[in-house]
Order: sequence, then structure tokens, then C-alpha cells
Amino acid sequence: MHVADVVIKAMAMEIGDNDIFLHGLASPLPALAMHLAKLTHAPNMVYINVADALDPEPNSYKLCLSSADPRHAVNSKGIIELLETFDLAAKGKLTGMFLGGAQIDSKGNINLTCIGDYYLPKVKLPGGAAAAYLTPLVKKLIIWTTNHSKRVFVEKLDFVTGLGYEEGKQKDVTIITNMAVFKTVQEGFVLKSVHPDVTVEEVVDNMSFSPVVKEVTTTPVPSEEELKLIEKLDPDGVRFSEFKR
Amino acid sequence: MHVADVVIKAMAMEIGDNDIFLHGLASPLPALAMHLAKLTHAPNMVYINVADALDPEPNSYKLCLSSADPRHAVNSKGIIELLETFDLAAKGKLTGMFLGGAQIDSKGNINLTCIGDYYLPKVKLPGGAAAAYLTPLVKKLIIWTTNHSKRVFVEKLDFVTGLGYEEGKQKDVTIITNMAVFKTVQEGFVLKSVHPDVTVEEVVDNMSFSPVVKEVTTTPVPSEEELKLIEKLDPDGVRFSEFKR
Amino acid sequence: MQNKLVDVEKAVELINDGDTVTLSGVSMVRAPMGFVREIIKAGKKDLYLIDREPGMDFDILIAAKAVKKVRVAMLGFELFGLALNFRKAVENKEIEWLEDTCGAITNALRAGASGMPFVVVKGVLGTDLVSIHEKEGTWKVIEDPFTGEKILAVKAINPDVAIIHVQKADKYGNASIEGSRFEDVYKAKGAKKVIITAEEIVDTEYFMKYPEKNTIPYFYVDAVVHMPKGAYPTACPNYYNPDYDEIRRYLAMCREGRVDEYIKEWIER
Amino acid sequence: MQNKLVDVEKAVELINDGDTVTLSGVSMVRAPMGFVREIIKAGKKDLYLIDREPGMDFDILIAAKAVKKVRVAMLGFELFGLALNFRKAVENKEIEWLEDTCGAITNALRAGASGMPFVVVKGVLGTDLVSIHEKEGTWKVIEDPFTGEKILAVKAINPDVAIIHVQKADKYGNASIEGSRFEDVYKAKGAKKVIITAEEIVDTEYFMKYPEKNTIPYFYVDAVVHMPKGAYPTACPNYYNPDYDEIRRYLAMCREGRVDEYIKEWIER
Repeated sequence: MHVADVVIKAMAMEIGDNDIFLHGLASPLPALAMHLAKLTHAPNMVYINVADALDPEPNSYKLCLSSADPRHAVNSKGIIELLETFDLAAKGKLTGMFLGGAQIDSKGNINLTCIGDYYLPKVKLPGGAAAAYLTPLVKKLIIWTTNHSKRVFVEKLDFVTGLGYEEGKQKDVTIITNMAVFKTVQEGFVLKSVHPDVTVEEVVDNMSFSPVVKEVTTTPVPSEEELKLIEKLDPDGVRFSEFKR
Repeated sequence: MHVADVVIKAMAMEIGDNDIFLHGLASPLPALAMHLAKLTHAPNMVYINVADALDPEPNSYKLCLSSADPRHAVNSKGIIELLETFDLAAKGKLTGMFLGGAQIDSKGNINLTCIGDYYLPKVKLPGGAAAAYLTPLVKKLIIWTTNHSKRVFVEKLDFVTGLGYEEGKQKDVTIITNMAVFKTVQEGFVLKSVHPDVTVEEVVDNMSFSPVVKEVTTTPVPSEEELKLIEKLDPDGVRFSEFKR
Repeated sequence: MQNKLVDVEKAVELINDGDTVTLSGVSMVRAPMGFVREIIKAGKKDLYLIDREPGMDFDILIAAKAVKKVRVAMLGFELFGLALNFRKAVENKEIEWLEDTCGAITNALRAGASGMPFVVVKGVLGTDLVSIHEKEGTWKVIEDPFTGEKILAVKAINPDVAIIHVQKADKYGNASIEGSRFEDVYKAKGAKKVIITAEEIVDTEYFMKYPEKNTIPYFYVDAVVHMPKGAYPTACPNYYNPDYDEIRRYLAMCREGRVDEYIKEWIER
Repeated sequence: MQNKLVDVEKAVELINDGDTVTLSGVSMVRAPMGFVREIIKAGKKDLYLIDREPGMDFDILIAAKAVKKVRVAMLGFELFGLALNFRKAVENKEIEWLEDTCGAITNALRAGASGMPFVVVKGVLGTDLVSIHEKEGTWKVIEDPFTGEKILAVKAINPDVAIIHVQKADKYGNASIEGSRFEDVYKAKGAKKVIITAEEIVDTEYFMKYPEKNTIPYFYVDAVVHMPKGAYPTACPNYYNPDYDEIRRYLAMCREGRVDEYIKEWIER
């Protein structure tokens, strides 16, 4: 089983029935996780994507290389301008969003803007997209990286593009990597589970700060049936593109 | 010739080619004036009405009793939500609007709210509709009344619902009644023309304040052809409803 | 998606006495008259009605003593004359009223739909409405933080309930307004609860075929009621025109002091 | 209505060096690539490009030295990697940049369309973007006049020119975006000049038959250009999908330092 499928399953498990979820650009894993959740335990989840589509029909859906590909709107039930989804967020009605993180700190804050100084960047990253706006507004924030490393998990961000854990706020922050699943809560950056064939040590060694390690389980993997669903939604294996070989 | 047709012609003459005009509820005279202008001297005028219609086709148009009647949208070229027209006004792009006035003062300010005190009204009027919002924003404000009288033309309004002349602002304020046409300019409330068979004396005697009377002409009347156009747009004579017999 | 298709008696229970309520349509077009009848039947009280330019829907609710307060930019019957029950209730101080202006109230509804706490609106300054609303706490003159210019801040409106009559809806609440939308989409998106009454219940396939016709998606909606002729005697574009004679009959009975009789006959019809 | 159908060479004259320009579409969908080519051909300079999440359109304009400044929430090629010319130009300080966030920049465009000088936007506070924008003069943290709570005020964006690629337009400028609209309607309604490029020129009867398909009415529009395949290699919904191979070929040539060659070949094609 490819780790992509483990990540997709882990993402899907964060989605509840009746949640409203959005995925943005460059998001094949979230797109599949949302479908997987909706096809299994969360049939009433509201699925909105960056192709402005509401509930694209999974039977006619095929994952494409751009997350905004018009084929991702096929047989959807409505057109939801991204701005309308942002309005939902402002009203406190957007449950969840997925965001990447080029750098992630121990609060789950993320940097997607630049490496180095903003005005003199060493690397200009693509930019934070919806991060600054949505991270303080959603109830469930899922941050993912397929590059679990010290370069990603840093002591201090070069730029705070998005907010992770915020004291006193009802906000569930999950970090899902190619090795493990974390939650940021009041007590810190808690390691919840490691993926099959990954050790806690490997996870911790590849971070510049120490996560809280207490009760660690193994990340559940998708069932045969779930794998078939994923495969049917993504026959071309777009989901593997983010993973370095 | 009915005075309604004189009023319609006078209204139409205020409309220029390339202007963007809106009419609201209870506005059969403005509706016909806008069509008349567009069919004659202002073919490029943008016609927007309270039925959310853009440029309803005059050939299929028939004036109905409610200005928002869906038949007023027949064969229009687009749906323009009223809010979009208000956005145009905020951007300074709505040229003109027609408004009634239950009371009108010597600046062309209007009251559409109440007779007597706001909190203890003697008469609760229907309300100002778009007056407070649009009167400061349009370039051409056309106020009409079919009840030229001392009760309408008052020294002091019971309530300022909409603004007429505003010093230093590019705004052409025209008042059209069943007797005459006025403009409010820096020097005052100027009588421009009296309708056929009306004397200047009658006009002035029926006002609680004195208009500026200098060069007064006779209000032009619609031509035979124009009358035919009006008649074709309003075969049921809805335009006469506002006039007391 | 959950099936939200219910009987009208069930849907009306979503409204609590004292709620702020907004209704679809403008003047004699697409007012949710069928549902208004149910509100009266159910004996709802103390409603705070909010709309840009309503008509018979508001006037008859006032006549039926269901209303505590009204906020509108205009409320009348156009060429047919004043809204008699509204006028009487205000003049006799039986209800409170707050006069608004179209550009401000529509922006307030849009702000509510957009999740903005308030919105700035041009125009209006210099009119007597400003002090009325400043007293009410609904408007405030502020300075543009970028230019320092005075501008009107208008608090968003998020009604407790929006009742929207549409041409087509599916049982999940996906709803299609055909023709003039007025502010109805904003009303729905900004309200805490949304009741859709529909001329026709269509299959969801209709929206899958024409996704751009889905003007109020299901997740905003709490109840769907199948109600043919649900706007009558006001119009429902593509379905029927206003019945001006019936509206005039209502007004004539109001003038004759027989509005109770009209209501009785209407709710028993 | 006046005939605004013009040759692309005529339409490109509407753009002045130094203008703020916004382009339709998102990432690899409905970018006005055909018109971008004309901008490069015409040798426009010092453009200030503004958009939520553009892609190849912005990157190639940067490569062609037409750009002075960029304001975006994200600019990249998704799974294909970074926008190399953007990255290089920023890192070498050849262009200025202002990072925005989707919710703020889209609200700023909507405010521009609505004639609001500014708009308040939730979220964002606490991120490092705030001080960047306060320095820039584009945002300001203010107090909600009704509640006293801190909230972000975002200045409206009214670009000098919006270039919008649509599926269908008539010669007067009535334009229909099919499928995802993104912020393109707001871009058009807020811009000082609007250029429409269209896959198909249709008769006005099309809009008279389907008035709700008129997403950008004629009075907003300054020029209409008939440009089949005008979004290629990005997608135009209902007409063609993105040509991922062509976009990868562009990126491969950029990586090999051959972007000038790509541009030359492209504008001579």
C-alpha cells in the first residue's frame, strides 16, 4: 500500500457527517479524502472544491492534475464561487479546510510565503493561498506535508502565513505527514499515530522540535473496499505525484 | 393630450444617450419615459428597472400595474439585481433615477417618510424606498409629482428622506409636476417651463414657497409619433392612474 | 443530503414568536403568500418583519396581529395606494417601525450573507434617516480608515428566518429562483433558518444538469414545502402573473374595515 | 448598445504601460492566454498584475519583462512545481511583490465591484501578512464601530483593466461565463476598463432567450475580441480541458533557461 492512501484515509477520518469541507489548489489528497469520507462514513458532508463545484458526482469524477480542472465540477449540484465558501467561513459555517505547509511550527502555524526574509527571500514560495484567511475561521484545520523533515518542522517560521492552534478557540488542528498524524492542543504538538512501518523514533528524529509522545497508535489504513474507491476516483495515480521516490 | 404624456416627454428629455437609468416601484411614467428616450434620441441608454431587467424589449413590452411585474422583464438582455444597480450608483456610474415626493422643498429635498413627527406620524407614508441612498449618488435626479400643490411644495419638510440640490456636486435636479418643470440650481428653485394651458401664476400660487421665475417656456409636448410609441407601450392607460380626475 | 420536504404545518414550527423574519419577493412579485397564510393560521406573534419593499404579505400579517415591528424601505401597494393596515398600526402605535433605504437594507442583507459584521455604504448621509438609525444602533457614521472621509457603516442583517418562494426546488433544498432574484439569495444565505416554498419539486438531476440554476444550495435550507401557487395573488415569474383584481379586492375590504373577514375567508379557503 | 467587437491589436491598445491589470481564471483554467500573448507582442511594460491564484499567464508575462509588480495569494503550477520566472524575478528583486490571501483579495475585488471603498474581512489577524499590508496601505486593523472588536479593513481593488476570457459574448459585450466563475464577474464589474475575449460570438438573441446567462452585461465592457482557444493551454469549460503536456513543456523549457525561445515561438505561432 502506498503511503498516499494512508494519508488519504487519515484525512478522511477527520471529516464528519454534516461537515462542510473545501479543498484548494494542488490538493489531490484532500480531494480524494473528501470523496472517500462522503462515500463511507460522512454521506451528508458538503463537498466544495476550487473548481467552484458543489458535490461533484463521485461516479463521474476522475482526479486531474490541476485541482481546478473543470472535470472536477462534472455533474455537481451547483456552482459555489470560492468567495461564497469564504463567506461561509466568515459565518462560522465552513467546517474544514486542508492546507499544506512548507514550514510548520510546534503550534501548527504554517509558512507558505517565503524562505528567508519577506523582502529578501531566499526562496519565494507559491504563497499562502487561503491560509491566512481560513486558518482562524475553520473548526477543523488539516495541514499536510509529504516531506516529513527537519526543514519542514521548524522551531521558528520564517513567516507566519497561517495560524494553527489558537488558545480558547474551538478548532481541531491535525497535521498529517508521510510518516505520522499529530494534533496540536493546549499541551502541545501531540503525536497521535505513526503510519505502518514507521517508528516513533524516525518521526521524532525528522523534526526540529520535540512532539509530545504519549499514547501513540498505528495510523489505520484503508480497507480493500476503500482502496478500490480511491483507485476508481484516481485511476491515473495523480495522488502519488506529491511523493518523492 | 393628457398631461401624463406631457410629463413623460419632459422626463424623457432629461435622459441622454449613454446614460444609465433606473426606475423603481410605482413608476409607470418613468418606465414610459425611459422607453420613449431609448426609442428616440437616446438609443444607447441603459434601461434598468425594478423587475431586475436590463433593456426589456420595447416591442414586447406592455406597461403593467406593478412596476416590478415580471412582464416588465420580457425579452430583456440580462437580469440586474437591484443591488447591482446600487453598486453602479456607488461607483458613480448610475446616471439617473426618478423619485416621487410627498413633500418637496425649495432645494428639491423630498419627504416620502411621514407627515408629522417620525415617532408620532399623522400619516405614515409608504417610505422613501431608494431615495436616501440614491439621491446623493446620481448625476441626474428627476423628482415628479402629479399633485402640484401647497401641500407638496412646502417651506420645510417634515422629514428629509432624500436630498435635492447639493452645493458643489455635479448633480442635475429636475422637478416635473402636472403643471410645470423646475430645476434646482445654486440660485434656487427655478421654473423652467409650464405645461400647455397652465399659467405661471397658477404654478406659483400652488406652492408654499416662491420659485425663481425668469425665462419660462412652454413644456414641449410629445409629437404624434411619440404619442403612438407611448400608446403602444401602454395600451391600457396605466399612466393615467396617478392623476386625479 | 437529507430529505427536508415537509408539510407546511411542520415548516411553520421553525418560526418562533418574536423572531426576525424576512420574506422573498418585492411588491406584487414572488411574496411567499401561501406561507404567510400558514403563519397567520398558526397564530404566530410579535414577529419583527424585515424587507426592502414588501406589500400584501407584510400588510396582512400586520392586520392579523402577528407583527411587533417592521423594518422596510417602502411598504405600499404602488398605484393602488397605501398599505392600510401598516399605516393604521403605525399611526396608532400598535407596531414599531424603522424606515430604511433600499441601498442600505440590501447591503445589510448582503453583508449578512457574506458573514461581514457590517458594511460601508455610500449615499444616505445628510438625510434624516441617519439619526433614526444611529439611535436604533443599526447605522453609524464612521471615518474611512484609508481616506478619513465620513461614510455610513451599516450593521449586517441576519434574520432568524427567511421564507423564500421559488419556482423549483428538490427535496433536499436545492432551490432555483427564475427571473428577478431581488435580494432573495442574500436573505437565504444570511438567515439562521431558511424555509423554501416551491411551485414545483424537481429531481436533483435538474440541478446536476443545470448547476448554475441552483441559486440557493441545499446546505442553507432547513425545510422545503411544495406549494403550487404559493405566491398568489402576487406573481411567480414563468408560472403566473400578479392577480391585480384579487389584490384590489383585498384593499377594498381593508378600506371597508372588513380585513378580518378577508383573512378568515382566506385561511379557510 | 454599441458594437465593441474589435481586432485584438486594437483591444490591446486599451492597456497602458504601468496599468494595474487583472486576468480571468484560476491556475490552469480560463486564463486569457491568447490576450496575454498580444500584451507581450505589443511590448507592454511595468504592469502591476493582480489576481487570486493565477499561473502561466502571470509567469510568462514576468518572463517577457512586462511586469513591475505582482499581487497574488498564490502563484505556482500546483503539482508541476513553482512558477520559475516569478520566483526568479522576486528573488533577484526584478519585480516587486505583495502576498495576499484568498479571502482578502477576493473580498477586495468584490468591494471594488460593489463601489465600496473598503470592506471588513474576518480571519487574517495574527498572521504576518497584516504588517506587510499595513505598510503597503492596502489593509488596516480597525475597530468594529458596533462591537468594538478588532477586524481587518481591506481597501477595495479597482484595476485599470480586467481581461476576461469567456465562452460566449455578443458584439456589444454581453458576456457569458459558463461553469466556474471564480472572481471574474467582480473583476469585470470593478475594473475601469474591461476587455472580453470569447470563444464564440453569439447573437444578442442568445441573452434575450437566457438572460440569466448574461454574467457581464455590455455596459461594463470596452472591447470584445473573438478568440477561439483564447485560454489555451489552460482550460475553457465546455470547450476544452487544460493541455497539461503543453504546460509541462513550458515549464521544462523554463527550467532549461529557454523561456525566451518558448515565448518567441509562441508569439510567432
